[in-house]
Amino acid sequence: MIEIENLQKRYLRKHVLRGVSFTVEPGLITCLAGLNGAGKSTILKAIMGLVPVDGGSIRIDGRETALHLTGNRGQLNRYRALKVAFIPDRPAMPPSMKVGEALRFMADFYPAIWNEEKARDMLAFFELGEGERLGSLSRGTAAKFNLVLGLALETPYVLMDEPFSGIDLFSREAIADVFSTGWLEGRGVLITTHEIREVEHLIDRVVLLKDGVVAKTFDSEEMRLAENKSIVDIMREVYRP
Amino acid sequence: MKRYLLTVLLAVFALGGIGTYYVHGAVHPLPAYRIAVTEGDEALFDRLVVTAFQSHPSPPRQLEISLAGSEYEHERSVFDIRRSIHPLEAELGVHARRFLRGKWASPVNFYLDGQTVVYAETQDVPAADGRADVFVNVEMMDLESGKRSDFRVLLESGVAGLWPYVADVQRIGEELHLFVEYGGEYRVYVLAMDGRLVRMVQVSLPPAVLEGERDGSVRMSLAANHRPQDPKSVVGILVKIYGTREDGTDPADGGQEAPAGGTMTGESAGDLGDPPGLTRMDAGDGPRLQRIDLYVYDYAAEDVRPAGRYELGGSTEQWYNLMTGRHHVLYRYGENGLEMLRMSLADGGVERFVYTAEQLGGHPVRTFTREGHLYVLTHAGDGSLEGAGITVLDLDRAAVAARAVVAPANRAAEDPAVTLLLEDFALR
Amino acid sequence: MQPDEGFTFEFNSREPVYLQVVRHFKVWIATGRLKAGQTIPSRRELAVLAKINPNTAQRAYREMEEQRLIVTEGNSPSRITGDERVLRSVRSELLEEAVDRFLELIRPIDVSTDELVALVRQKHAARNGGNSGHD
Amino acid sequence: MKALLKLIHFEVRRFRWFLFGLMAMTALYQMAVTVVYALGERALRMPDPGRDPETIPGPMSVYHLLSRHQETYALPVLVCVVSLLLYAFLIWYRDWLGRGAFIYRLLMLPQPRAYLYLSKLAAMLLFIFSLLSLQLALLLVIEGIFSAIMPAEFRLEARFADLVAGNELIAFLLPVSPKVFLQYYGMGIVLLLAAFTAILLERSRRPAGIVLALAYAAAMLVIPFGVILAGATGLYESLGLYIHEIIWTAVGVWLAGGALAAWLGIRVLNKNVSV
Repeated sequence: MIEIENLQKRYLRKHVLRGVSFTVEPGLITCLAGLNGAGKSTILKAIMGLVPVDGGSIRIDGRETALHLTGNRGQLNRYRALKVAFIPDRPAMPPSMKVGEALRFMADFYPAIWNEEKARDMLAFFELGEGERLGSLSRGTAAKFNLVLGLALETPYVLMDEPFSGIDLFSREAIADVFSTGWLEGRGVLITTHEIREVEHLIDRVVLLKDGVVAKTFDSEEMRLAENKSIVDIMREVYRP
Repeated sequence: MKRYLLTVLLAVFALGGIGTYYVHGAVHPLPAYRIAVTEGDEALFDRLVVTAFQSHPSPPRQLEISLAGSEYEHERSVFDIRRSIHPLEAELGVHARRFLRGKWASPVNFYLDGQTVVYAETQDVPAADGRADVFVNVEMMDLESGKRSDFRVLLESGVAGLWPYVADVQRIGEELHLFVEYGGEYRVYVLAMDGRLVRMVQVSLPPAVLEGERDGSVRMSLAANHRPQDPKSVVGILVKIYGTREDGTDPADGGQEAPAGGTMTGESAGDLGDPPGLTRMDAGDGPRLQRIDLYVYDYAAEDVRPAGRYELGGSTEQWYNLMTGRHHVLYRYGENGLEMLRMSLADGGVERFVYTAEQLGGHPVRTFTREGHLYVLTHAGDGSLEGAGITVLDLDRAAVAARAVVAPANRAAEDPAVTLLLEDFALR
Repeated sequence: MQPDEGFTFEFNSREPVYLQVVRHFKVWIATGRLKAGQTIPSRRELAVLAKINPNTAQRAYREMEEQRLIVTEGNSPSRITGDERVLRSVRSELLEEAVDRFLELIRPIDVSTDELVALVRQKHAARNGGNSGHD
Repeated sequence: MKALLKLIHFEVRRFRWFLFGLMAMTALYQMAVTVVYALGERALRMPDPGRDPETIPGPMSVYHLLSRHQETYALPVLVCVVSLLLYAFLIWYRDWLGRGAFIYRLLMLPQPRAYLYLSKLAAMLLFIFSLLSLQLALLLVIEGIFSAIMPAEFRLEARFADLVAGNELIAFLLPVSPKVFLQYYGMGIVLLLAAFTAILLERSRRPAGIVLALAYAAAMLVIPFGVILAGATGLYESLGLYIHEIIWTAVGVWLAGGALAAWLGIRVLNKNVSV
């Protein structure tokens, strides 16, 4: 379980996160929703230790990993990397690299958790060629390849930052299909998106971010069952009272 | 490993290349030299350093040569830091480091007898309209106990132009006598040990001298001292007389009689007559030095008296001088040798000595005097080691005290094509 | 059981997805598309087929097992129940649901039962091409 | 440890083509000009009835050739130096800037982040020293070319030390004494560490970080060079320090500066750096 507690983040005078608390359960797909600039991806980056936060705690399976509390000393960076895979909203590999080189890089630096076979399957699934230069991939393809690099890491948790933003319809469908495959089987997934409809039927839990705090957390099926409301209905209630 | 071939090769190439460079350098060093004592007391050369330029075919490389060997300027790094404090460190013993800290002035500002060391230095404190008040800071230490005391006395107020500065320090009983050069004149300030200014003695030279100095036909200077820090009874004052006045009167003739034996007499080592390099230029350029009168200020008598006279007959060369214990010495040197005039402080008698290049073992390049010894740096002039060396003359005994040669210290230095030009030398 | 055989899922976003899955199965059973005892996809296959989260598929199957629509012996694949009573009840349940909704829709219109029945008979006959079904 | 080697190797591979480019450029350029100059010098010495033998210059060594054409031989070296100086910054910024965000990946790798710092440092040193090594090899090549072109009767032999001394820039970069080499490159490494740390400071507090970084960089230039330059101003004399104390102070300040830079850089990389 990833436990986010009272997370605080300031950019200069802008107070983006004012005490965000929620958890990411193993085996469930949790969607972190919110308007643009609500600090969704800041939270993901904070979990990965890519941005320092000004307060709060981030525990991954019980171990504190927030930079300002731990200083990231010793093997903590390794611990985090083996627990959580992050799929950012932009290519995280040098554009000069070829697809194949990128895979070798991952295999080289993540010997413990890189699943080559899985990576090959996904390349096939997305119809990606090994020879292509990352710099020359279309946005959609780049997003798919990002997914490959992230999901082929056998980590108990996966974070996805805006996997659908700004890419073509068919890529979006292809990516959405990933959620119903076994590649996410049993893993705790945290996904941010402002295109909730893409994943409406796919997500188990929803965390609504508003004004730097968590406005509402609910189980999507329970919500439909109990109040016969769609996630979008709830979001309307929360963001346009 | 094979996967990292590129990196490994690059590392091997980088370290290998640079490593080989320095190993090769160690195996084929630049020419090295040392000072080899051939005669006399090695101690005279302990702190001696000769600076020279080695070349061929490379650019001239400056190096320092000592008894220990030679060191190239461009090879000196922070890892060769030499601990250096002050020429007087040895004489001050255990407390030297503490006492000498921040005292950069020359030994003339020090007084050292068995028990105490005294240091006196003037300091000017700016006052109104560009003038200044000149104080003297005096610091004393007992050499055994290391007990220190100091005080500050105002010497002159409202000084403009030339500041007074301390030329000699003496301790006489419970008084400090500071011999001070102030503008054109000399004064002795007598201080009590508690820092009171007891009195000031004006060192009064004959009026003709002062008058001559005003019209430039006479120049005064203090005689260099072989051990300025030592207790001494007198301070020497050189009065240099240039040419004669139109009216024929002799400038600076304080009516003093030339003391007995004041004229050129006496023996000289080696063959007489001026070696070519020493012949006086007849070209009228430069002031012609007729003679030098030596006066001495006597601390005990607190008065000045003439000590003797050098007749130089219109010399235009550079003359160097030194007060040893019993003599005052005047000398000059040139290409082919060195001429020395020695005056007895007892009777003013002057002896003349000539050392030819042969006697010195080479052509003189530079000289300096230290502790009654005259060091002469000689070389062959053609960059070879032939005749490159140091001859030390004992001024009191007027004899060669020691000799040393600059000798090759490795095979590279023996290569005849390699040239070594001696430039200067000094005691470190 | 593949989409090309007409097994396609469509969901609205207000009802729980797992219940919508269950209804799809009921419809296929009632219409005989799914035969008694026929094996059905594993829950992972279902997730891919329906493009839903495996957790939801899991939940749908649990629901169907509770309603005894499907049976799973040991670790052999789940299959449609052979129990006739259950199957019939599915049919009637769907019919009743449909009729209830129909009545709900026409309640505002003031119409007598006979008129209604007549109309239903006529329309139903027209659809089934003449041969009026005599129940 | 293996991971560190992997990272170093990765950094080397990323730069290899540029490095090889610099090497090729330097080599070809210096060899070419040597051929031209040597041929010219030989022509001057060839017996020529039309010319007064007085004007025929004497024999020369390759040292003279090098020292006579300072700028020509220094130019490619200068290009290498400047390129490496620029790359000292690029080696970090290229991971942040550009279309990709490779820094995400680097920071997430399952290793202590200190390895990033160390690998980039090691890579830079590797580049610097391999270029120096190449220059040494080139001097031998140059001497070979010279000897091949210049007939023995016009030729003076030269010590290798004199080849190096021939060009002032090369002589500066490759001091004859290993002690001086250690001193120069020790100082160089301290400055490189300072540059790295300044970059990381800038990256850790955007946009305010630039101020922080500039302040730090200024301090790291003013203080270490200050203690050296102050020697010339006679400041220490007025403080009453002895010369050896002054030098020890300077050495201490530089060592401290280097240690501080490394510590701070790694700490910032661990705690504050932001993508």
